[in-house]
Amino acid sequence: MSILLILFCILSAITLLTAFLTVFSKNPIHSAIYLVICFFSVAGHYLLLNAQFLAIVHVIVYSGAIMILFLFTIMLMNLNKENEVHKPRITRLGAIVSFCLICFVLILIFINSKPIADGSYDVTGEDYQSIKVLGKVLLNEYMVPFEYASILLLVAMIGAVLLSKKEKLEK
Amino acid sequence: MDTNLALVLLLTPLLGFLINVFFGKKLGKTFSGIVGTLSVVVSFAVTLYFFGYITVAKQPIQIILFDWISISNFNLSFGLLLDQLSILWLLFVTGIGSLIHLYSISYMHDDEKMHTFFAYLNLFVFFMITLVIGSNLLVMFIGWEGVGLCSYLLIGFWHKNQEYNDAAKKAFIMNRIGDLGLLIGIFILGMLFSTLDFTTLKTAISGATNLNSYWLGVAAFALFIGACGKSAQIPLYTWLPDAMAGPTPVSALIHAATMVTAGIFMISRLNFLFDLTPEVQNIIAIIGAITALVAATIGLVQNDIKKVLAYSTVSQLGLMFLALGLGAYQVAIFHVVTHAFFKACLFLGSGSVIHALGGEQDMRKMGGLKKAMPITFMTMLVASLAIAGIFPFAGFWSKDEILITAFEHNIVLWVIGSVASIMTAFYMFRLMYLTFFKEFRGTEDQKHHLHESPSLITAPLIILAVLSFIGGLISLPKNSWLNEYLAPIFRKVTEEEHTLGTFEYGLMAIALAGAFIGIGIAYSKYIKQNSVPEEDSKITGISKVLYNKYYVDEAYDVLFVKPINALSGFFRDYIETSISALVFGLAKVTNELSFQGKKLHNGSIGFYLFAFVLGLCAIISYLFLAQ
Amino acid sequence: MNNILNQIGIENYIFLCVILFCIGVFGVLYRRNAIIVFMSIEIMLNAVNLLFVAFSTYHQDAQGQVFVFFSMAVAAAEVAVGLAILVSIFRNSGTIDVANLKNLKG
Amino acid sequence: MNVSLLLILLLVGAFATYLAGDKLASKVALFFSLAVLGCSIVLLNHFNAGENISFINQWISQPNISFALQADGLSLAMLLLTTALTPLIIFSSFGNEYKNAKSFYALILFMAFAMAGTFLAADGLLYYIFWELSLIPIYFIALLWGNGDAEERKTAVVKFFIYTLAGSLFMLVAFIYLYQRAGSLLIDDLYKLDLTASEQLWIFLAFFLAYAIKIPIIPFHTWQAKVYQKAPTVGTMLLSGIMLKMGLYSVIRWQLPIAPLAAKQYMFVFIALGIAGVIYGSIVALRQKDLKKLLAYSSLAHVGLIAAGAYTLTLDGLRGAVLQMIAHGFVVVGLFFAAEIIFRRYDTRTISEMGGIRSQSPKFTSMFMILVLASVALPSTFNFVGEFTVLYSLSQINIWFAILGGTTIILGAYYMLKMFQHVMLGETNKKIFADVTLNEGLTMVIIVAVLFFFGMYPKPIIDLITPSLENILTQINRN
Repeated sequence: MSILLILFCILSAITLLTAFLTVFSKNPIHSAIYLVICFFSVAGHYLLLNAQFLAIVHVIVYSGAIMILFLFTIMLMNLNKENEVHKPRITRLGAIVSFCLICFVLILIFINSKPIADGSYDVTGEDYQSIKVLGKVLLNEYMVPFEYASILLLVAMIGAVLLSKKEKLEK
Repeated sequence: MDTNLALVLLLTPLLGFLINVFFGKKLGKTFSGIVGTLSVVVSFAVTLYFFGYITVAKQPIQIILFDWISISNFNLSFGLLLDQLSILWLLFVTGIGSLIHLYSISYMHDDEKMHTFFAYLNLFVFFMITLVIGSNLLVMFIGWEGVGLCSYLLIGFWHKNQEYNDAAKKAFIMNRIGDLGLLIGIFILGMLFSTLDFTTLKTAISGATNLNSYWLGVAAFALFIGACGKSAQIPLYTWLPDAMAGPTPVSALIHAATMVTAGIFMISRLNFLFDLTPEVQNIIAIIGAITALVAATIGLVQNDIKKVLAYSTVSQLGLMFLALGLGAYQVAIFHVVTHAFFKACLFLGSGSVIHALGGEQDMRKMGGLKKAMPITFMTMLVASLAIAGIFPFAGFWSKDEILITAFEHNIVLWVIGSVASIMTAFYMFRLMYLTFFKEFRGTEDQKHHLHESPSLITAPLIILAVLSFIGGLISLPKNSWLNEYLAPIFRKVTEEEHTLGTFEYGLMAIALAGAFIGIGIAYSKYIKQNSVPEEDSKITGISKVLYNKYYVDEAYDVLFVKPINALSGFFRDYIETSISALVFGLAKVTNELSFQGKKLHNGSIGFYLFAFVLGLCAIISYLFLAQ
Repeated sequence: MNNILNQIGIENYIFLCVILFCIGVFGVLYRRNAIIVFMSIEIMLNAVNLLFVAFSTYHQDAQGQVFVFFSMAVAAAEVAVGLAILVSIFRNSGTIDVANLKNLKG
Repeated sequence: MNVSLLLILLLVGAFATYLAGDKLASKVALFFSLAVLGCSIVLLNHFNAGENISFINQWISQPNISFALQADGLSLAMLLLTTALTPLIIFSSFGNEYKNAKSFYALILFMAFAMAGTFLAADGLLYYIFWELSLIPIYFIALLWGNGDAEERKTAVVKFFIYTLAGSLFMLVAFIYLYQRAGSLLIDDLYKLDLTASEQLWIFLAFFLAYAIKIPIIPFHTWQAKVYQKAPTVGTMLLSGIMLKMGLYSVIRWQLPIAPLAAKQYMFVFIALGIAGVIYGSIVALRQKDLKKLLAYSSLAHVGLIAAGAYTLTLDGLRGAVLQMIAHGFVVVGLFFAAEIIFRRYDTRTISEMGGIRSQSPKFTSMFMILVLASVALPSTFNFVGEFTVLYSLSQINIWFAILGGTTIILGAYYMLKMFQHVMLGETNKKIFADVTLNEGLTMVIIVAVLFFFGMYPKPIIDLITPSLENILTQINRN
């Protein structure tokens, strides 16, 4: 058992646990904090896979921007109370059923599919995930989607502003 | 020339009809009557011309006017055929028709719709001529249905009375049942021989070697059903007594002398077909004999003067069918002719009586009219003697020939025919005694108004009485003009029927004796014992059954009319609604499904997502696991 | 160069991602709080992103990572707009309980 | 000069009528319908002279759809029926006042346009479009100008609309399938298709559903009586006089030649259905209380016989069916008009409230009588020619069919005479029955004259339709 595998196991445990806690904790603030931890562990996975740039971006975007947004929202709404009524039993049962079902189906597919890995993986030796390479791919091949993404973000920003603005006519 | 004359013959009654329909009111009563009568008289005159022509030339005249209907395997043209048979029929149709038109001028003078009456009569004559001179079965069928229509119109002439309308409707529908049979017969003949033309049909049938006797028999039987409907044979006879709802001249013309003989005409016309189907001939003979007997028994107890005559007509028609069934077409036709004379005379006479009594038809309220109406009495007496078969009146000769023929074939048929004849003699003289003898039983008011009818009424009576007297001359046993005249139409008769031996004389004597017995019984009962038929409510026993016509009408009502109406109600109320409900049910199911489906859209995002997950799983499993 | 997957194995990543994804699904279905539901969605997105990166490594190809960028951009936009919607819903109806948001009911 | 002119004229007429305003609408409509009648007679002359009056033009290249109007004897006969009945129907409505008359008359002309198109179209899609197009005007006519309770009327009319539409959709499916196979929907290409027996059966059934609902053949008839009762008389005339014939015409033109094997194999079933319709319709008609409903069921019986004739696949059957279609078109229009004439005076359609009209208006009675007689196929009326031919063809298939189908002769006489007796005869009615007006009389006289003329001399029509029917018959018997 290599160190990497141990590391992977620890990270995975953190990821799953925090994800689970996110879903389960009653207080939204706690959920948000667990989610941050979860994101960090995912970033750790990225680092493990040697995708440093992505890891950094992930931390900035998710742990930074998105989670802050979440926390702000929660606080804005004053939701840090554990006032959530539990769903009826049937709904919870449904949630558990679908959880198991989708888990089962996906894993079954994976097991059923051709064994893709026999333990040996190709190593081309080529650089494929340095910032330089990524930048080239992103701005050559994916130029147009990239621009679209920027437009999307702009539109989302405008939309968010517009939506959260208080309507004056309401008076 | 012949074509034009034939058209004149055919179309003058139609012209008379049109004039009376469109200008009848303006013409006035008398004038519209004259127009109606003249148009038939013209036809009669033309018929006389053709009669003269055919007796000399002996060649039938065939005229094709235009193409009518196309059928895949043959064309039907609108053609006319004037041969011995049709001209004979034309003679008495237009001849008696003229007389009855003449009679009607006076008889119907008080009716406000006299022009309509004459229009219908003319239309009837037109259709009757079409029936008789049509050169193929379908043209004959035009006339066949047309006379049925006119009969409908005339029975329901007094249309304010719904009972009369019912009678008219009944007549039309009963006729139509027969017509369906006739049509089926026509179809089969068309299929078998690819022609409906009488002349070609005759050559086709007589020339054919391997005939399909089964289909031929079916065709003949179907045609016979048609004849049953029109000529009021069992089981389709019940309309004829009801048809007496029409004005009396109509009863005389349509329901005694002409239309009801159409069935006999048709069978005689197709004699070559019926000759080949002995089974059907047997059926015809049996049905004819039974009809003769049954109708005669009913006639014994009827009290309505016209009903007695109606049943007598049915009975006589039965005798004619008996003759037809035995293959003795000439004999049947002979009886048709003599019957036309004396029955028309009887009907017109009864009309005269009814006229004098102001519409009274019940014989129980007549009596003693002999003195008041001598001419009517005398003429009716002659006709009654004729129908009873007293020597030497016309009926004697014709009826006797039928009975002799029957005797030669089957003694049972002869017995039935003879019994029917005795009964005929009885009920006819019952009628005479009740109407003309003893004291008048009507109201005082009627008694004051008793009078002999005007000459326009009596003149036709006299002519017809004379004809009833001498009509037998056309076919005397030794030297039959009629048989000779009709010889080209029928297959050569090989039987030894005209050898007059003691045997035949014996039969004649028996028949004559029978007639006298019938008259004698009537005499002893109504003159000697002076009895008058009882009130309706007091009639009991067999006579009640007879008086109610064996309850055949009621039976038909229960067997056919009521079930069909019940079925109609059932269809209307249940089947219709249930089919409709089925369709609406389909709509309801869709509606209900969508309503239930609506509930799925309960707005709960969780539920949507759950469904989404399930769907996703299903799709993924299908895509990846199904192989 | 050494491939990290030689030591960890792609299967482990797949199992991890599947479970993570399923937790996300579970969260969406289980919770009534819209914010938590949102977070669960983010978890699902992350699971997918992680799988992208793992396969990017597996195939030695940058495209997978590029896709993760886009997915992040979309996620960011989605969160921004989604939270804005939530805020306005909260403002209008005073709750963000998804069980109460049944205006779509047919 | 070709047949597209007729369609254009009808369409222009519809617009012109709408623009003419309420006061002039009826007259403009009459003018245009007469112009179309004249035009179609001219076309008929051209056709008889051997000219080609068809019109075929590529319409959509992908998919391959043509604007094909093909006029042969059969189409022309049906076209003439349409163009002759339309002015008659418009003329008959002159005695009524309609609100929003311009739309009313425009819809009538538009409907005539659609129906004429259906009779002419030789391309499947075009035919389908015209077929469905004809449904729209009658829907509005029945819904907006109908009589009786508005809610009930709506139910009946919507049922009719959805029912027929649903049936037609199956036809569309069949056409799509045929297009897949043939790559074109031109009728000649469809005739050439070699379909297997099972394919033919499905296509036959799909067509049958559409036509059986339209004709209607039992048990698909339940829309009929109610709609006839609720629609304004003009609508009823259009429906029964022409629109039903669309279904019957389509059976002959489309269904039988495209799927002849199925037609042959299941001939007995469909003949039996037709004949069941005859008997059922006649019996149900016996005890109807509403005059228009009674006529509706009589119509059911008659079209059942026509359908049975068409399904015999013999020349006689087809010819008889077409003749009977035309004859029935005129008779039924006449009968419904008679019902309308009574309604104008008595303000009722219930038979029990009528009676005794004969003493009040002998003229009307005579014409009504003639129509009744024509309806029961008295020889020398046009209906007899058709009915005789159809029954003859049935007897060629099986004599029992002829006997059972022939019961229409008896039952038809029964219910029609019963109706006549209760409507026209009996004691003079207390209500006043004004004598027929000039335009009522004229309409009736024209109908009666047509019936008698062709009853005695049907040769022109027989000569017109026979060649095209023989063509269709060779198509049916091609394999």
